[in-house]
Amino acid sequence: MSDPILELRGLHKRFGTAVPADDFSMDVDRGEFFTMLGPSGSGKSTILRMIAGLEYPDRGSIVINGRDMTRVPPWDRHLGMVFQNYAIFPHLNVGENVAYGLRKTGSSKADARIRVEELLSLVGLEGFGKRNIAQLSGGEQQRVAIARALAPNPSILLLDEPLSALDEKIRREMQDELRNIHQRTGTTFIYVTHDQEEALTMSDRVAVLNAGAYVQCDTPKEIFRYPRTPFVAHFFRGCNVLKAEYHRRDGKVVVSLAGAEAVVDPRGRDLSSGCLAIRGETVHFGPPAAASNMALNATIEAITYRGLYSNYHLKLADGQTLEATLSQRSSMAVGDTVYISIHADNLVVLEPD
Amino acid sequence: MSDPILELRGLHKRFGTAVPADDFSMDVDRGEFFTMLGPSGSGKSTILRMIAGLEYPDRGSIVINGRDMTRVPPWDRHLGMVFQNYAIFPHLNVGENVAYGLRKTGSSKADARIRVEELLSLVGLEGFGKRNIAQLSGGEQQRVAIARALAPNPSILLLDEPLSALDEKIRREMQDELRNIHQRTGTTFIYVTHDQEEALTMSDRVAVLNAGAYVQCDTPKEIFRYPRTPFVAHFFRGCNVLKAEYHRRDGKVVVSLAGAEAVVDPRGRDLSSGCLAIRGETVHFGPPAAASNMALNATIEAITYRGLYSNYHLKLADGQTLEATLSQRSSMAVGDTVYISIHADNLVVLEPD
Amino acid sequence: ADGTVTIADIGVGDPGGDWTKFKAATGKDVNLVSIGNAPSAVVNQLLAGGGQKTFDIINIVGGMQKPLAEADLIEVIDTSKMPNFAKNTYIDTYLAEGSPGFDFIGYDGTLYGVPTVLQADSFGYLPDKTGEIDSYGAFFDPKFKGFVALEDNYTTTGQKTALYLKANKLVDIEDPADMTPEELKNVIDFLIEKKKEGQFRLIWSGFEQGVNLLTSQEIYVMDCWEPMVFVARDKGVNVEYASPKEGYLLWAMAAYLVNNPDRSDEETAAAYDLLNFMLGPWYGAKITGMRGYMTNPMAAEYAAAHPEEFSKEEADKIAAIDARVKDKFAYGGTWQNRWPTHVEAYEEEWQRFKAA
Amino acid sequence: MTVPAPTSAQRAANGLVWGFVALVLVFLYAPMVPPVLRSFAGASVENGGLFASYRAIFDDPLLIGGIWNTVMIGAIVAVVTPVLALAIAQALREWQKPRLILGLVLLPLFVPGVSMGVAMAVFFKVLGVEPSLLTMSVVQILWALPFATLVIMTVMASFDETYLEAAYVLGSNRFAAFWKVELPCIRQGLFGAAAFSLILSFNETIRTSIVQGGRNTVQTYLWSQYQQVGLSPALYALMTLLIVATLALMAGIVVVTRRRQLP
Amino acid sequence: MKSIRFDALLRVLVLGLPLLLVAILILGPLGIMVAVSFWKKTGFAMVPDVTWHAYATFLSGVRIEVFWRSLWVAVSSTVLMLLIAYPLAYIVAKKVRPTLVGVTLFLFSVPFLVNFIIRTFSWSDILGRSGFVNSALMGLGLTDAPLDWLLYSDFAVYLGLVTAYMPFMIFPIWLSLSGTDKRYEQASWVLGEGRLMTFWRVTLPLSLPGVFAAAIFGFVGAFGEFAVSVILGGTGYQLLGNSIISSLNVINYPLASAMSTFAVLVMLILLVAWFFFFDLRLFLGKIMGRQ
Ligand SMILES: Nc1ncnc2c1ncn2[C@@H]1O[C@H](COP(=O)(O)OP(=O)(O)OP(=O)(O)O)[C@@H](O)[C@H]1O
Ligand SMILES: Nc1ncnc2c1ncn2[C@@H]1O[C@H](COP(=O)(O)OP(=O)(O)OP(=O)(O)O)[C@@H](O)[C@H]1O
Ligand SMILES: NCCCCNCCCN
Ligand SMILES: [Mg+2]
Ligand SMILES: [Mg+2]
Repeated sequence: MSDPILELRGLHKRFGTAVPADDFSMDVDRGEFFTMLGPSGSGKSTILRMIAGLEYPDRGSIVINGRDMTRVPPWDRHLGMVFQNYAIFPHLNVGENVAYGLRKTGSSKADARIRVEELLSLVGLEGFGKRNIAQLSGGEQQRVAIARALAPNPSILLLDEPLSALDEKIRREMQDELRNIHQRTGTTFIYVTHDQEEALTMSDRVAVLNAGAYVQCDTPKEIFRYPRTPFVAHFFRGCNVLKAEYHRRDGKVVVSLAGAEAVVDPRGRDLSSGCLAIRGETVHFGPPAAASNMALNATIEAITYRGLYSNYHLKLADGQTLEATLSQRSSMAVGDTVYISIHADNLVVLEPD
Repeated sequence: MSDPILELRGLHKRFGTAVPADDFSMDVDRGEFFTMLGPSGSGKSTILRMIAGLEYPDRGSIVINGRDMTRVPPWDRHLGMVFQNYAIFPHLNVGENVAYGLRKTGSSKADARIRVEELLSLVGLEGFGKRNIAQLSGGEQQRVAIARALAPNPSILLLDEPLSALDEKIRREMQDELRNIHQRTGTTFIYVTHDQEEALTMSDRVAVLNAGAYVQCDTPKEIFRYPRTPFVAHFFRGCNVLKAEYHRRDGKVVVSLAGAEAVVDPRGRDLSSGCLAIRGETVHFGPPAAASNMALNATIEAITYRGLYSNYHLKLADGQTLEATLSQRSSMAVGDTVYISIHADNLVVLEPD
Repeated sequence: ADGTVTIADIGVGDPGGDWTKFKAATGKDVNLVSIGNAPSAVVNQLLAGGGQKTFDIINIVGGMQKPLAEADLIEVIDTSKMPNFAKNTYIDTYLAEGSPGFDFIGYDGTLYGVPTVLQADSFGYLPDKTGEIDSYGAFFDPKFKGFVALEDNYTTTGQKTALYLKANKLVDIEDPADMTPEELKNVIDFLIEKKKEGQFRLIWSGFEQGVNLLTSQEIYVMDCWEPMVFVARDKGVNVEYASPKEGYLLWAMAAYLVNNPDRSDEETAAAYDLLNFMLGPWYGAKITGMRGYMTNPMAAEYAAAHPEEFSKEEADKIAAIDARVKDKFAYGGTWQNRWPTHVEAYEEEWQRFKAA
Repeated sequence: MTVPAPTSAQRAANGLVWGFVALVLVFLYAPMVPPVLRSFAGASVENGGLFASYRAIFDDPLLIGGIWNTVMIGAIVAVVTPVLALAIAQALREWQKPRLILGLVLLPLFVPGVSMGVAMAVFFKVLGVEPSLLTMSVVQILWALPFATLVIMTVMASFDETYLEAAYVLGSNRFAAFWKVELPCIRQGLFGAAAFSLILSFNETIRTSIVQGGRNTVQTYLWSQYQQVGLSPALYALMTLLIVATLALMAGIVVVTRRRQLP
Repeated sequence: MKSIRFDALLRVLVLGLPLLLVAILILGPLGIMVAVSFWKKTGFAMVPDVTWHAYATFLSGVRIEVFWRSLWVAVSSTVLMLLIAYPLAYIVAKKVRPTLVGVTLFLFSVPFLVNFIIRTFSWSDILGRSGFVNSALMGLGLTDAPLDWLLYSDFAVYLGLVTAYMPFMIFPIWLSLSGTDKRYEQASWVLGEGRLMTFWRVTLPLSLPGVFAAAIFGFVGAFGEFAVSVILGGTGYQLLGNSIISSLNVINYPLASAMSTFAVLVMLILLVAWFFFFDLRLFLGKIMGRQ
């Protein structure tokens, strides 16, 4: 299945010294929920804005639905966009906001009214049509913004950190809502967030950006479990990046860390970085279940209580620290020496940044 | 140890129809890191502002350091405050901002300069003194705001969602920084957040607010593990609230859920709500380790991948859903019937809201 | 253009907007535009402001021919196109070529202006406060210190002061109407000295202000125009217009034909018709009655003979004004010089006086 | 911040504050009183009754012409200036050259009035433009433009461009987005600019008089009358009418807004 | 489908043409003025030339004194007007109920509908020796004789200037006061500074952009004024405007132009100082786009 609805080819954009897109290429499939993740200033918004036509690339092309749209103004692209601060028109009421984009589609007044009702109920705001914008809570405003963007039936919906202003509870509700809407409408979503959990939970694919280029683009599970570089690894909470040594032995790749060794699957990666990633929750306390696991002794330096889980700061023999995550309670205490093991599959070879 | 630096007694405040403080009483101990948590509009900011003197209560009193300060204007309270959007003076540079509150303390120019340097290094901004505010990143601004608030050596520092505008990475760094500063300065912190993890990680005590009153006020561990009402329970991610029945048998309280039973510690709570809380990570897959555990059969309805852990949506015999959290990988799949058990200590009796 | 004659006027020449008689006679309309009388206002309008193309006639206080004619802004007047010109005996009497009065309508032996108003100025005073006064010396009399107002105009105030200084031999002045820079400097030094002593309450400018000064009795002695005294008397104030022994300051208003190369012969003819009308008896009577200046010899007679147009009261007033101005001219004085040889020195010195 | 029950010191301070406002208003409105009195005084009243001066307004064709021209110019200035100012503010935002554009627009403020009038007049002459309502309007527009621009800019300073981007993405082109989104949001600024322009037009004399050509405005007429023959009571009556009408309009607005607030 | 080029072209036209028009209308006359200031005056004719003669006349005569006096009057009256306008704007911003703000601001501009000359001239009825104020003072027995300094004096000129231009200054100050975030003041309170010091250290500095716009409004008004000085100034109060008009009375256009050019230059220096010392961003806000 390769039916790209959007193809970005070699996009380049510079603002003074900032280069928010640097030879950026990417395909998004029809109906996909595609997420861009990256630190502040990495170019996420700029790329989204180029797709929308709010900025034009200095070089490169943007193909939407097979048509080159690189230099087409935004009003002729037929996309939807949800802005970070919603940008709901303050002089219009809820219904008028949602209906705003319908004029262009040539729908009659009556049709438009029906469509507005339909969308308001889709986002759970039945009967809000006449409300003033000032009377809405943050979560409600966000839903209006989504309804407004969806009204003209865009083939692609762009969302720029739509949930970042919301508090955690509404945020979780809205995440569910967005996924629902995605499924129900079949619209392609291109989503920008800096919240890794949001990215992992909601997306079909995630691209991690750094300085105007993506470092890795994969399914959430893949990118989470097998980050490609230290940059990606650091980006996900709970991932340890450790200095390690790689050798080839009998055609296999062996990693050695703090005196322990294990055969790892290099996944075709360049070994020159000397870095190894281990996710905290893959650290098993106790003897290895299989010989192929890596087994180590460590001392508990600190335990941080984090609600859902606790973090165990483990000091390895070579002085490096490994943070292990444990959601179950245990009787281990600071100062204890523990025996830990990690399944070879969870030893992730990292390429250089 | 009861050495309250701040006593709030029966605070009442109304704005039109909103009642952001409703007979609110609370003590904060000297040197404590005290956090208020609650949904939007629950009155957190209003209470903080009353402590600062930016609002006056309609009724009730505020005692700081043993002195009644209820009607004292803010400039005579000698508190520090970090505003949500920092409110750094845009017409002053970093050093001038930090020095702002020192005029009143009567420090000489030279002393002030030394104090500013000291504070800037405390917040990790050595050499930033001459910088313009516009040249600072969000995280840096936030640290300036903290340094400014700390400069006059306030006995209490009020922080109103100081981190909410930051992205996750800087946010975690800033959390560590704040805790450090708290420990190093010994200042009492009163902290407002809507981020539960932040509240749990950083605080000595957490109060959960609803509609101008607190529902529960306890240590993070306590409030997290033993929420008092469904409201508090819902407030923490991963906590299941289930309908259950309570009986008294042989002077003990027995809870029955989906046909299974267990003796629970009611912790002196009112049993009339018929609600039971179970945290997702306390659900153990497999046979009970002890007879006192509650043991149940359940079907896996869905598995949500959440990065650090996965959520297992378990359907119980009585049709209720229980979400269990598992950070380790497992081979269980949707549709499987599983045998689960929960330690009696993790069955939490809830009072009515 | 288009059947309308446009006249720029300082307000004196407006017969209350009533041009029906002219319209009836010629079929043309009149468009009157109010402008200021200061040379700056006049010259700006004509030179910079496009007035040359807009205005057919400009009716201001005369004596401006030199700058206007040299800059080609006005045309030579052809008296044959105005039957009323010859009937105006005042012209020969007071403004004949070769006499100083001619400087108000002509320049270098050529006629550029049609006289529309004649007057002889002195000053006003409040006899109740000052007693009878018959000399410009009142301006400088310490008795009236702080209760004297002068006009903000170097060619009137300057000249009246010069008259006084010359008559009293305080300063050597050859011709008070056309002083040399040195003479001027002495006059201004004298004024400045008086100013510093607090002799003057203010330097006024504007008819409305002048009247107000008299009616409010803010000042007792005021270098002013006679019509202000009329208005003040109407408001019940006892004001006299002095008959100074040094003589009057004589002047006239002139209507100039604006030099517009684009104007058609027909339009020029219409402009002459209007000039002729303004030399006529009805217009003269109307202006004398409304504004308080002498106009032409037929005015008083016409008013008396047309009771349906001028009430007995009005006719009497017109006759009285006419008679009084003639008396003043008979007593004589000097002619004001609106454009003295060293006009720039006048201006500069006056600045010095005002800024002192 | 809620104000606690006022102490006597605070009450005194409040009294001082409102007393100050009242005092300033007294100074601003004091000069309105003599014209009102003069409009009812004078000889004509004995002849024609209390409102004789008011009727006289209509008997003075020059004044009527002046009023008409003043209204026409006022209308042109009040409409064109805000529109121009808006275009300039938009250009400033579009091209991000604030110092250059702001400096340019503010320039006419710095030229003394007479000189600006003369310079404009000469400029028109060079271009071959004859004096008319147009030249008078242009001169006044340039005078009002800096004020209007500053007012509009202050309102635009709080209009977020994201609203425009949202409109673009929803299919509105630049013009439609401006018309349907930005304009309604910055309306207040345009009204403010129009009011400023109208007031400046109503007060402009010296620049206008130089390019007036064959027309009077109330101001040029009045200034000439003031200097040479005195002001007629009709002029005072006209001013009185203006004040009364405006204050009545304002009272009306207050009542309407009050009523709108009630439900 | 419209191409992007067409859109850009249209934008240049729609925004550029008005700007171009305005630029021509401003710079054209100004250029003429500057050019004329270098011309030579011979009799009534002016000859294009490049001579400093007019400047020399201006700078060596009494006129430069008038210029400095004008500047002094403008500066001092602007300060005076700010001292009145600022508290008024502050009161409107902080003390007047939001629904009444519009009306209150309007109340300050109603007097402007009355002709400026009449308004100015009115003061002589109020302040003259037999005017309302003196009658009242003497009627109340507060003074024996009329106070002469009320009219035809510095006092009267400043009063005339203040009532003529001060109201224009309220609006921009109000705009910037009502636009500043209340939290800055609150932050200062919590840092121990009371109302007065908070005003001095926070409110005032943050409202400076509006103060500067206001100062420009008031300053240019007072600096270019000619009628107030003539009507209320008494014994020949000369401001720059009067002096320029006077030079035109003898058809000395080069001198008038030189004075004006000099004035524009001085003002431009002040403007550049404004741009230099104040962050325009504070004034232009979102017009300047993202930071
Ligand atoms: N219009 C602009 N003018 C100048 N610089 C810009 C502009 N837009 C973006 N930039 C710069 O380009 C870089 C990338 O910006 P962008 O907004 O795309 O980042 P982002 O990944 O969306 O960051 P964030 O998570 O903070 O929203 C930044 O350095 C930014 O300052
Ligand atoms: N000055 C005010 N005027 C009117 N209502 C107010 C005012 N301040 C607060 N409120 C109302 O009081 C309630 C509590 O507000 P408060 O700001 O204290 O909530 P909060 O808990 O801080 O919420 P959030 O998490 O959204 O910041 C809200 O309903 C709010 O609308
Ligand atoms: N009353 C209007 C006419 C002008 C006044 N003349 C002044 C004296 C002579 N120049
Ligand atoms: Mg972004
Ligand atoms: Mg809050």
